[in-house]
Amino acid sequence: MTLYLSQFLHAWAYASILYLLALGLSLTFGVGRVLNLAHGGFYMLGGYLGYTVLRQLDNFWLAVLLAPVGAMLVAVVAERLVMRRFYGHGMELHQILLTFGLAFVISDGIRHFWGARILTVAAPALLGGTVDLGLFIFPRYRLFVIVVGIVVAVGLWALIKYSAAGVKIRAAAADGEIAQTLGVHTTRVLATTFVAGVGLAAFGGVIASPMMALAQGVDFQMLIMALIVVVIAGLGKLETVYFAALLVAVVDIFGRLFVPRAAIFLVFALMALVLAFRPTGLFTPRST
Amino acid sequence: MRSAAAGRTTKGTREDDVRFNRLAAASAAVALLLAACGNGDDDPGAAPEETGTEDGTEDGAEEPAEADGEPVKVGVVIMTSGVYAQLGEDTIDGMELYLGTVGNQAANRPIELIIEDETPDTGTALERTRRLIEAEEVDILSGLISTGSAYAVAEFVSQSEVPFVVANAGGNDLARAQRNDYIIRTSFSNWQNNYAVGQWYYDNVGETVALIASDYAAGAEHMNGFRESFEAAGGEVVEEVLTPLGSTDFSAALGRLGNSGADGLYGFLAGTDGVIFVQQYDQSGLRDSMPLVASGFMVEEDVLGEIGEAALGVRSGLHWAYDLDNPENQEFVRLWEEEYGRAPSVYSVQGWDTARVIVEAIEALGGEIGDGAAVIEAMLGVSFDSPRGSFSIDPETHNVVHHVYLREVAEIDGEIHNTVLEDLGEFPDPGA
Amino acid sequence: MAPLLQLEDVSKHFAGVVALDGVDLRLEPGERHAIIGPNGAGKSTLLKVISSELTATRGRVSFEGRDITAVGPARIAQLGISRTFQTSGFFAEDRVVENVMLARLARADKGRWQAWRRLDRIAGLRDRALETLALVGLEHRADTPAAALSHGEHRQLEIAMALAQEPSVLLADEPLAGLAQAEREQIAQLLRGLDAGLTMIVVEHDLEFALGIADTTTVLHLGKVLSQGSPGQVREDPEVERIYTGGRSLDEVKRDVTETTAVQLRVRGLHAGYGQAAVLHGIDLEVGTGEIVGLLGRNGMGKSTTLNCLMGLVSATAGTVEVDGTDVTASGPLQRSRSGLGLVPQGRRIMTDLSVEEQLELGARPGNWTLERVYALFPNLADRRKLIGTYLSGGEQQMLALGRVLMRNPGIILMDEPSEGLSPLMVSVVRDALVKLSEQGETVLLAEQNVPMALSVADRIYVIDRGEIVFEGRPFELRDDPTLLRKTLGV
Amino acid sequence: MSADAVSTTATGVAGPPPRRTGAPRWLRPAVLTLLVVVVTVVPLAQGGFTLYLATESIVRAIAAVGLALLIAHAGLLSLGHAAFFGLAGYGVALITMNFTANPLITLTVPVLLAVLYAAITGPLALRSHGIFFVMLTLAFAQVLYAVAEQWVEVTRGSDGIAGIPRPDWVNGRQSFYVFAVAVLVLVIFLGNRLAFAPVGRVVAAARQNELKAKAIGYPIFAYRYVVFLASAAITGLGGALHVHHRGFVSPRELFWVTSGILVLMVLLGGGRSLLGAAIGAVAYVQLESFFTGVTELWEMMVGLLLIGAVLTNYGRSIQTAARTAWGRLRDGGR
Repeated sequence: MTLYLSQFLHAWAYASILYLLALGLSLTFGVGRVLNLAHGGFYMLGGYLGYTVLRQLDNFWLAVLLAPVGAMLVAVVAERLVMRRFYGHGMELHQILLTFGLAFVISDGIRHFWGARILTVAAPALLGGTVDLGLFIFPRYRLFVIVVGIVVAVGLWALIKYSAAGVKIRAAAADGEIAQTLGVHTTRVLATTFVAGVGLAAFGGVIASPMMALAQGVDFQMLIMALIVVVIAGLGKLETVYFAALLVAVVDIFGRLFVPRAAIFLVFALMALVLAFRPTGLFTPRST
Repeated sequence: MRSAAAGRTTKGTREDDVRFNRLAAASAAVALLLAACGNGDDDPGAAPEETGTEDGTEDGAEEPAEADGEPVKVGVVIMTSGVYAQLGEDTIDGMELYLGTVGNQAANRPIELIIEDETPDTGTALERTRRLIEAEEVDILSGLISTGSAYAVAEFVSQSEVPFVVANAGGNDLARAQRNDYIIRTSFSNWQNNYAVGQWYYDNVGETVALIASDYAAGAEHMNGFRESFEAAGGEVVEEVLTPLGSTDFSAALGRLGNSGADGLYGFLAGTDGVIFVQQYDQSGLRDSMPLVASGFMVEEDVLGEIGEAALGVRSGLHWAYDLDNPENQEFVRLWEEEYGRAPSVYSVQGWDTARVIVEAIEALGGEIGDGAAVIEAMLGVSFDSPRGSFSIDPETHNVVHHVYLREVAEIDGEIHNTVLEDLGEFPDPGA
Repeated sequence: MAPLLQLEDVSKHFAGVVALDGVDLRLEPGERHAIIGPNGAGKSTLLKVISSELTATRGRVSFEGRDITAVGPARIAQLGISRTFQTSGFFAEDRVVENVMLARLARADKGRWQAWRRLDRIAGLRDRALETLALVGLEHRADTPAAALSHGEHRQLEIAMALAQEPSVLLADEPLAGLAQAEREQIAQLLRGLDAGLTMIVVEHDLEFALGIADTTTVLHLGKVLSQGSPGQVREDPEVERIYTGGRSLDEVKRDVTETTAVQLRVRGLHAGYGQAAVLHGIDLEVGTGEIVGLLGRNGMGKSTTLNCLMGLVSATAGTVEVDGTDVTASGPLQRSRSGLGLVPQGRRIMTDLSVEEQLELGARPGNWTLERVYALFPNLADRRKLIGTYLSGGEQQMLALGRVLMRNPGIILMDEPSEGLSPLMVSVVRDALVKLSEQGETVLLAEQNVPMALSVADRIYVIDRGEIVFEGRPFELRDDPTLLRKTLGV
Repeated sequence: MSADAVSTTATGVAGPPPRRTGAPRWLRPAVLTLLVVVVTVVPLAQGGFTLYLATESIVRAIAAVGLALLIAHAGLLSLGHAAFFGLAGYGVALITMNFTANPLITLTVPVLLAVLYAAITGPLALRSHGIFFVMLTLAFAQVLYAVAEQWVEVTRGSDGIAGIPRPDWVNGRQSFYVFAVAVLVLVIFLGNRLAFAPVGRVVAAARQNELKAKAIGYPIFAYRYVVFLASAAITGLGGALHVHHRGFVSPRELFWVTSGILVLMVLLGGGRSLLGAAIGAVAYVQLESFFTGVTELWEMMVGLLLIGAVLTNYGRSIQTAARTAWGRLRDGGR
């Protein structure tokens, strides 16, 4: 029993990371119709930038702050030079190919600058070590990650729901053309969400780095997981991402607990089924 | 990339003109292809024309290179990119370090290293090997980190009868089912180092163990090597967890291990997985209840820095340790650190030994290395005192025979290193 | 004997909206039937239901006695019911003749699954296709890519594709829509000239043409059959008059327009279109401050295109647009909306996931229109302020669409078919709103096909026909000229 | 839209190539046969590594041609063709190691395997359009990848299966090369027959205007299914020969990077013709073998090539393909 409880907590922490990653992916798609296959790359970039900041300035919180900024700068360049030309309908497949290429570039770029060595980041002192939850002891940092996940989830939900920016975002997503006639700078909104999405991914990368080491291949690995989450949540839907992430994480973790080999397979099967029978997402009623 | 060895520069130029032609060819191909899709004809059969033309130019350019036979060309296919790039780098540096001590020559023939990136992809590794043998026409082949690649290359190598010195890949079968007349191994077999630890664990840690390993061939070999001697000693394996390669989260695995109630853990996880595992093991709080004993590579110098404090106290068996107390090792470490300014790893030692085997074989043959079989014969005869202790090649298995040491990760004047606890004795691979 | 094609009590609902409501229809072999009615009457939906592109929510469609309600479009064509599309339906990359060949092959019992012989090497296929092309007078274009054809030729091609299938029933969906005069004549000719044995259903806004070609007629209104009978009867039927003129002709608002208002919007020689289809052939019009100007015309005449072009959603191929004397021709919708243009788009285009209030405040700019005043103007919105916009009724959505533009305090309001698909009651509500606006001194350019509604509020009228302004003047001048009315507006 | 349509028609994809002024009828066939001969002979003459690389190019070109059939004509972008490529590969490995090395078996059965998998996943994937199709194909390929990685007993996990015995007709590298070239020529030929026969023309029509294609009476799903299977078969054949050629197979053959590279090959070839794809594949293999030698940043090169291909609207045609594919989605999605 305690095993299941602790495993669930672990799954939850894992889910929080997936959430941060998938959220950006879903946001970018929901608003800009851009399926950003380079998302995993930006996640990884965030982690590595964080590592460097930490090494230079020796302050975890600065790393958490600066790494996303760095990644977003890269995103701005990419958006300006490449993505911007391919917004709008009929461009989805271009976007896929472009971001796919971008993914290669980023992952190889990272290998070039940081080398292929496995890098790890230590949790800040006050979050290190473990806490005794009575039934079992649990890494303190992972509890922190869970909290972060919840905070971001609530914060973003509020932002989208109540802030003026949120309204603009929803408007642009709903009908970019008309939004423009009502004075919404749609292109800027799209660009901003693209960059913001990247920011979230990079943020996830830094937050995750003390939990999981930085190494080659993490980007595609996490991208696939994020894709699965987003698909299960329903492309472009934000409210459901958190639960989808939790579902995927639980399936994955408990899958590995009981049938280690079939775990990945389980997750993929889940996605394939959802895509095939509920393309609009698991939590949304079939749209007519 | 880094300190240029005489060998590699020459290789540079030689490569360059080949490259140049290939570039020309490639661009020609592109141009042609542009034209082709301009008028997008779909008539069959025109496609292959590319291959013809550009391979023609490329090979034509190589003819003159064939003439000189003077320098000994040693092809090294090894990871210079990817997760295991560090292993490759240490190995190459080790080889160059030794070659430096003998003036980059053997029997008055300059030794020229031609390095190709092995890459994690076996296909590429195989392709590069072919290039070395068929395009560069190397006299001796060495390297290979990945066992998978080693198996793939083995068959082709024996066809072409080029002597091949495996500098790392530890798959047992290279000394058994896949044992090959043209291949020797100076590194280790997965079985060797782990078998050595089983008995020790039973005597010093406990009678039950929970095993964890990366879910691939080598992982199983490491695990079973240990299991063999451990069970022979009367121990019991109470839990066994295999995790997919490239796992980033081991909480599930740790959960099961923790639940097993074993006296301790023994495991081998490759590369990243190992680093992440040890850290999460440290966080999981199992440390106190279940000491971790590992296959040496999991906590070797190349990853130790990254695991950091978390690795302290982890014990492991391997055929070398940083503070191994013998004159060769002290000399080796000194040379290495003043040359490269970083701590050597077991891969450095393997590189060093590999180079030494090659050099001494050439010496023994007086430079007459035309016949691959003869070269292998000479290599089997080589034996010396290596930084890892006594070193020789078993003529039966073509596999190295060396001592295995039980080490513990400890802090040696501010730096984290493996320190020797005990010499477990000499272990050959039993072979088929 | 059973009729060739029969609809019994066919209804179609889209998410609550009733597009078709209990439609009955009998077609005898060789009969030519016209379906007419104002926008939102459900004409196209009816065709889609017959061709099984949509499945009826209720009721039954039968062909030669057997039920074809839900057999799917492919099967329908197999049975011999061919359809031409409202918007171009052809394969742009393929050559003209190949389009026809594909259409023909679709009905051939063998050869459709040929995986070896090239399409153009299939015995006789090409010749037969050329024959069909000759019928519609396109043989000379046989080997040009379909995309390169003119708009009119595309229609010819489509008809050729339909004929190539040797259908027993031909469904023509607005065959004349968006064609220039000369092309219209040609296509009309072509359709009239078709083999008398061919059963045909024509949906068309051009009443002259529709009534001219038809043996029998169905008049649809808001999804219901208003009347059925011979063209003659329909012509005389006052009901038909009424629905085309949107109910009781509204009493005109008496206003004296000061002739000397500054010109706020000036349009000169505006040309625009979509791809091959040129829709506007040189529009000139002016809107003065405080004026309400009506832009009348039948469907597909270019009303919406004009407004979208003014808003920058459709880019002009020639001509200029000036707002308050500054040329905005080059700028996009965003800039135009900032320079004071506001569009109430056709079909309202209410945004999903935004509440009423959010949509109102989305583009809000300081000015005399505030949330309070908009709510005062449309009390319904005030009650539903927290509701998601798309859950509103059609009329309320129209109010919202207008309200969110007002909140921008625009200089000029472009209104596109505000009465479209609304019940007469709602129409009058919208119209009253317009009256209030004019009292507020707002400037409005109103595109309408509901003539009386427009006439009753407008200070000046432009009539657009086939992409050109054919009349400019005061409402009464138009009202007192029935021949002009009938000719340009089909009433 | 129309503008592109015109330009792409100008590329002659949609119909027989436009007559080049003055070129005598016999010229092109003559030149082609000449080329084929040259292509076959030169690497044979060179032998050694050249021959190896040439074979590699040809074999992968075959796989690319399979994907091209889907992208160029049906306008369906699959990021999961690695599935067929790798599955057939594993088929070869397992059959030769456990049962027989008879080429009749080792070439047919694996291809059948690929087709079988396509037959199972096809209906699910073809149900959806555009992005969803891409992700479904991707997912189905990744599932196989996971299996290959996990099912160590059979697949030997990430090590892959090495030392696959190579039958004489393969071991004689010359004979194998000639065989491969022959297969490539045959595949392009057959592929084009299919593409320009009604079946191919119908899916092409559906790519441009799905609604109309249905309206004139074609069961589009069925047609797409057929082409999907054909595409899988060809790519599978490529995969099978690939393993024969290299003598080993690993999960990497099933990884989505492999799919991506296949797509890149097609794009390099202009994305609109089978021949183009073949040339693209050959060019890719050459470029790779060149760049990996001079720089460690090969993956970055691949990425930049991909981006470049789209940015410069390489051969313009990709755009229409993608757009019409998406346009179909919007119409069909209703």
